[in-house]
Amino acid sequence: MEWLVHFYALHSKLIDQVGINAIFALSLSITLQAGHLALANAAFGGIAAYVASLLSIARGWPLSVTTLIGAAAAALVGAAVGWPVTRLRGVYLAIATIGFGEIALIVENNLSITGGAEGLSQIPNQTTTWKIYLVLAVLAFIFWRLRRTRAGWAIAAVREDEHAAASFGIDPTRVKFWTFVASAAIAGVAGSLYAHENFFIAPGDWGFSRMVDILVYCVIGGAASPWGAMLGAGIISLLPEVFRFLHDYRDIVNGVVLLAVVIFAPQGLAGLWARDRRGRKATPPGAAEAQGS
Amino acid sequence: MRNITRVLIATAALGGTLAAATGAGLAASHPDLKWTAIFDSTGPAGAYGTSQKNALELAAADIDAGKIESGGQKISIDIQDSATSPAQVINIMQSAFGNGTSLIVGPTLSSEAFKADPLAVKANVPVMGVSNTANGITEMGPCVFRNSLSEAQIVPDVIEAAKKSWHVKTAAIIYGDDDQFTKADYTIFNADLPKAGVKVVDVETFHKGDVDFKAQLTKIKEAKPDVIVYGALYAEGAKLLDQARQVGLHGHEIGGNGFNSPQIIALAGKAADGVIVGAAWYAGAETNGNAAFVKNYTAKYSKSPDQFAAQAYAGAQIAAAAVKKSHPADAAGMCSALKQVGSVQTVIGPFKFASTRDADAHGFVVQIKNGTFSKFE
Amino acid sequence: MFDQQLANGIFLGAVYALFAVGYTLIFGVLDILNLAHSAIFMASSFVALALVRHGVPFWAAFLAATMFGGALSVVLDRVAFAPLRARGVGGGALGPLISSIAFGIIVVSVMRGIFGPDEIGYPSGSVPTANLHLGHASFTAMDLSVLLVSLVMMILLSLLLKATPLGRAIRAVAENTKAASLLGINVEHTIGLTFLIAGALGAAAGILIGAQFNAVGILMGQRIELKGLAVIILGGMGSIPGAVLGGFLLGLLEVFSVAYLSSSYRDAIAFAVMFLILIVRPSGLLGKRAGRTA
Amino acid sequence: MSVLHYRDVGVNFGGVHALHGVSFDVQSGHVVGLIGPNGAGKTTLINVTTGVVAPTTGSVTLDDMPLSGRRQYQIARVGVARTYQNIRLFPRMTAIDNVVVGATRIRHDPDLGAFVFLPSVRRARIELQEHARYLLHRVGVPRDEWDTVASVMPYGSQRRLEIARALAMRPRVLLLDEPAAGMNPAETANLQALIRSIAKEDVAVMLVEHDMPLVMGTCDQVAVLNFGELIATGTPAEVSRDPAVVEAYLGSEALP
Repeated sequence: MEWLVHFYALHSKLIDQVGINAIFALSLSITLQAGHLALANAAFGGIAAYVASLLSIARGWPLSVTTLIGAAAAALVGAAVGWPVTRLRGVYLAIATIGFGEIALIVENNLSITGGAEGLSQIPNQTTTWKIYLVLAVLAFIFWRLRRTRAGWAIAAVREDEHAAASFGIDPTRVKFWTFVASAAIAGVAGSLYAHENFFIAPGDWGFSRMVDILVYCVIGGAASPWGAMLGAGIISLLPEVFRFLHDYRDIVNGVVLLAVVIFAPQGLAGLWARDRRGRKATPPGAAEAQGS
Repeated sequence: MRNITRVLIATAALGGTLAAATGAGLAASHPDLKWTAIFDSTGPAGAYGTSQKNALELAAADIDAGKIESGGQKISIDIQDSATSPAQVINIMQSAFGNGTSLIVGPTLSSEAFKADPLAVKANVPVMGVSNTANGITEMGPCVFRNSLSEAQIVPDVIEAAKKSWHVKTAAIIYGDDDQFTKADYTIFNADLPKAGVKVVDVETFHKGDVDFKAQLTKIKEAKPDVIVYGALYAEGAKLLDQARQVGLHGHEIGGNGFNSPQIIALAGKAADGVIVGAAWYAGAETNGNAAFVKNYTAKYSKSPDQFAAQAYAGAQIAAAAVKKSHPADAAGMCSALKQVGSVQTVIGPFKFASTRDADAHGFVVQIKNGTFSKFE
Repeated sequence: MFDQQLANGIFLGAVYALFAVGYTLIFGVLDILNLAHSAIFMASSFVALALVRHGVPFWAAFLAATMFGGALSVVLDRVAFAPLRARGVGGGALGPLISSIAFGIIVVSVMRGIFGPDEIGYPSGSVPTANLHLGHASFTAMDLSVLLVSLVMMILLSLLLKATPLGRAIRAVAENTKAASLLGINVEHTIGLTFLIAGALGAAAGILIGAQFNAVGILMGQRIELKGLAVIILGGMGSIPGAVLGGFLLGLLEVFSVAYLSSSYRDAIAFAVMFLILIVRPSGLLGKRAGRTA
Repeated sequence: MSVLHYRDVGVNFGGVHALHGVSFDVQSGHVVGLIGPNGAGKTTLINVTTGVVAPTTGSVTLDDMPLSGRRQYQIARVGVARTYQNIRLFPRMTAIDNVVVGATRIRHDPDLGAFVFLPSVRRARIELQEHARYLLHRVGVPRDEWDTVASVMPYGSQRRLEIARALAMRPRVLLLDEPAAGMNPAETANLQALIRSIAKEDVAVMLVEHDMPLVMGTCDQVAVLNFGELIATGTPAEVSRDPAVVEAYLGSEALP
């Protein structure tokens, strides 16, 4: 047991990062499961982070309250943006959400309340490891049971074939809208946890490069399965630490690992278990990956 | 049943990879003192982090060779790349606490410092910031030091010099509104210029990485300011100077802290002539040991050092002087040693800490003249 | 003042157009958002600079580095896209987007290893930067050459697509790869050539922009990439004249938003326009394919 | 007892009259065949009925409820199911899951129940799986293919799976778009029996087909489309003797 305490003392922050990144990955996984590529999770994380941080600095409310309000704010903006955006298709939807992300970044840079590029400091450090992994466990449970519900089947059907799903009474636009809003809320939770973990946030934390990281977690782990998303977040968060001895040449390794997984394991690492499709029962619909329309 | 096994496999894989990560962190050697430096030698801030890494490697060699005295106590400096990612700064720092580090040098950016330094404060390990210029860095804890002058300490001298020599009445400011260095330039110049009786007639902004500024510069030309203030780092700064000439702006120009880099002269060439810059150091400064530092650095890295390199080297000089004076054995000892280090001769001039552990030193006002920085008369 | 801003807008527009032409070609033909295009843009700029530093005259270095960009782009296709195509992972999917990001990361990392993290400039005098005047507006010889090259590129490329057998093959592949192969078109060969052309275009843009602003750095591609996205949306995904029109429109829009509004929202306006175009008219100004229904 | 009414239905795509003035009814319990040369507008009529295409003129109503103008999923919810001429199964789902999705809208088990492991949810799920297996058996999909992913199933099974999926909705109207395409005579015979049995369950069935023996042997009524216009309706016997039909199909010289 003593080894575990020592291990935790040395790497508690790394463990927290893996947890928060996994929640971000889950927020992207839900939209991927519905078959659409929305790339605004980092921006929604930022919106919630600022709302939650400003509240906890000004009012000192507990983490659970500020995080919920932050996530609600992100969901609200998600609904406003989602309404026009979820009518788009494929790469157009992805680019519209990238555009929204850039606009959110510029607004955060220019608002005085957020401290602009100089950032927001003295955020109460309320996030702890067990809170992160409690949220992660709850989300994993919800995702796991979601597949049993009608909503779960509807989401899977819309990913497989929107038009066919419509001819069975499923409204594809409504499914895509609500998964977009849900993903904004989940990203909001992750954003607020990140803010209260790191004492300080700046607009740069929520830019396009952060969104690419989240996308990579999902693709490496398995594009549409929640297990894949969590696994991908874990591995990619650890990669820079594991290859620290390579110093400046680490991102060559990142690039090569990413390329290798995308080409040799298109369903991602989690998909390797469902590799043999002929004759064997495929994993439940949620786990089928979203690649190839 | 199938899904429960999937959950177990996912967490086991996570655990396994975590174990591998610790393997890299535990290899520890047992010199007298162990410092850990955290710089961004890759990623967007790679240009600055690389200068700091180079300078600190040079300082470590000079300490071993005795050129920088540390009272005979051996110091090993482990320099890690945090790839312009706050998460990596935090992870490096936390592993460092585990293997007996008694001083953290860095991190490169203030935004990283705000996120990581509180960990060092909690672990009672002193931090020496060598490039953090934002306000509030040293207030984070009793053992957080920095030897980098903040803009607020340099800008008043620059404005004074400009008023005295150029008798300027009006000014225009153009700055990057999405970077902490350049935003700080604006906040301070915009406050200090009116105090010195200089009216700010136009303010323009741009974003990190922009290549075209002619639209903003044309608008500034219309406002006909006596002097233009650039809140920019060397990359955008060089293009700003170049395009100012193209648009027909030939008035006086002041550069923020980011202009203090030989790169800007290399990129902008003649267009950089005449610009005055407030700087904590410049290559021509006749400070103690500076000439040797510039020569050795240029010889080893085939490019001349910039302010980031000078301040990193000076940081090592100050910490080594503290070791020589008080022979600390651990982190707590290192912190009190730094508090009582008194005045130290460094490449950025005579240096001592203020009561707030900021730098109590004066900057220089320099001008770019035919390809080099020289004292501004 | 107005005609100086107009000149600024036109020359900025030429920069955007030049970058966007290669970007939209790949999207138009293969329905792939190629996020490695900016890495090729940057790498070719470095190659040209290295050649000029070794005494090669600028325009010779320009041609050599453009070939390098084309070759690198074919390597990109072989390594990152062909394996996915072989497994039927078509366009519009996640795979190609990520593999292009991965390839981009590798190229950036290799370039930083060779040329270092700093921005470096052309040796003085090696690039034509004479200051020219037309009425009250002033601009440099490089500004003018970027404008001319982007217009020539557009015309040449449009002609190639419309009037040559290769152009017809590319457009057939763009419409439907299966149908194209049924018509006896060697699809893989055509795709390879498309990447060669797109890579050369990206390279040309990288070299000229690097020279025009005298700044070649490993991050120069990433920053113009998102703006390039706005341009190809505005002009219409996959449409070459659209990319050029979109480039000039965005350039003018940005410059006049700075001149008459405030410069801090310059980029916000560019992305807001992109957002609106996507919602109102996904096919952009000249694009044929609307937000294709499944 | 419900009836699908087509009243003067017309569709033109920019000047091209895909359908013009089509009126006929499909009664529950009956099978109406819709035949006509390629491009006559058969699939367009199905698309109009299911809301994929909005009619330019006229209306489609189910009993007294208008269908035209409503969205695809709304029409499906009132009990209009269809199969596709070019198969559109859920490729990466198994056969059983495809059928379970078909039944998604008509299930009444509480969604939230799944989160608290309510026994009723578990029972509903098992019941649904059983129903799916029953339907797969009924349409004749071999048992060993029930667990395979739809995209790798043999062509004939895929065709039958589409029908099973449509039946899972317990539809009031079933539109079959060339279900017998690519089937051998034995399979076609089974299909005929299946369609008859479906109609007997008070379902209004419309069968779009080229296989004349299947149409003539299965349908109570037949409607013939040519260039978007209805040129004949009636029993299979009447229609096969109608000169206009023979001419449209076999060209004028073939007249007896």
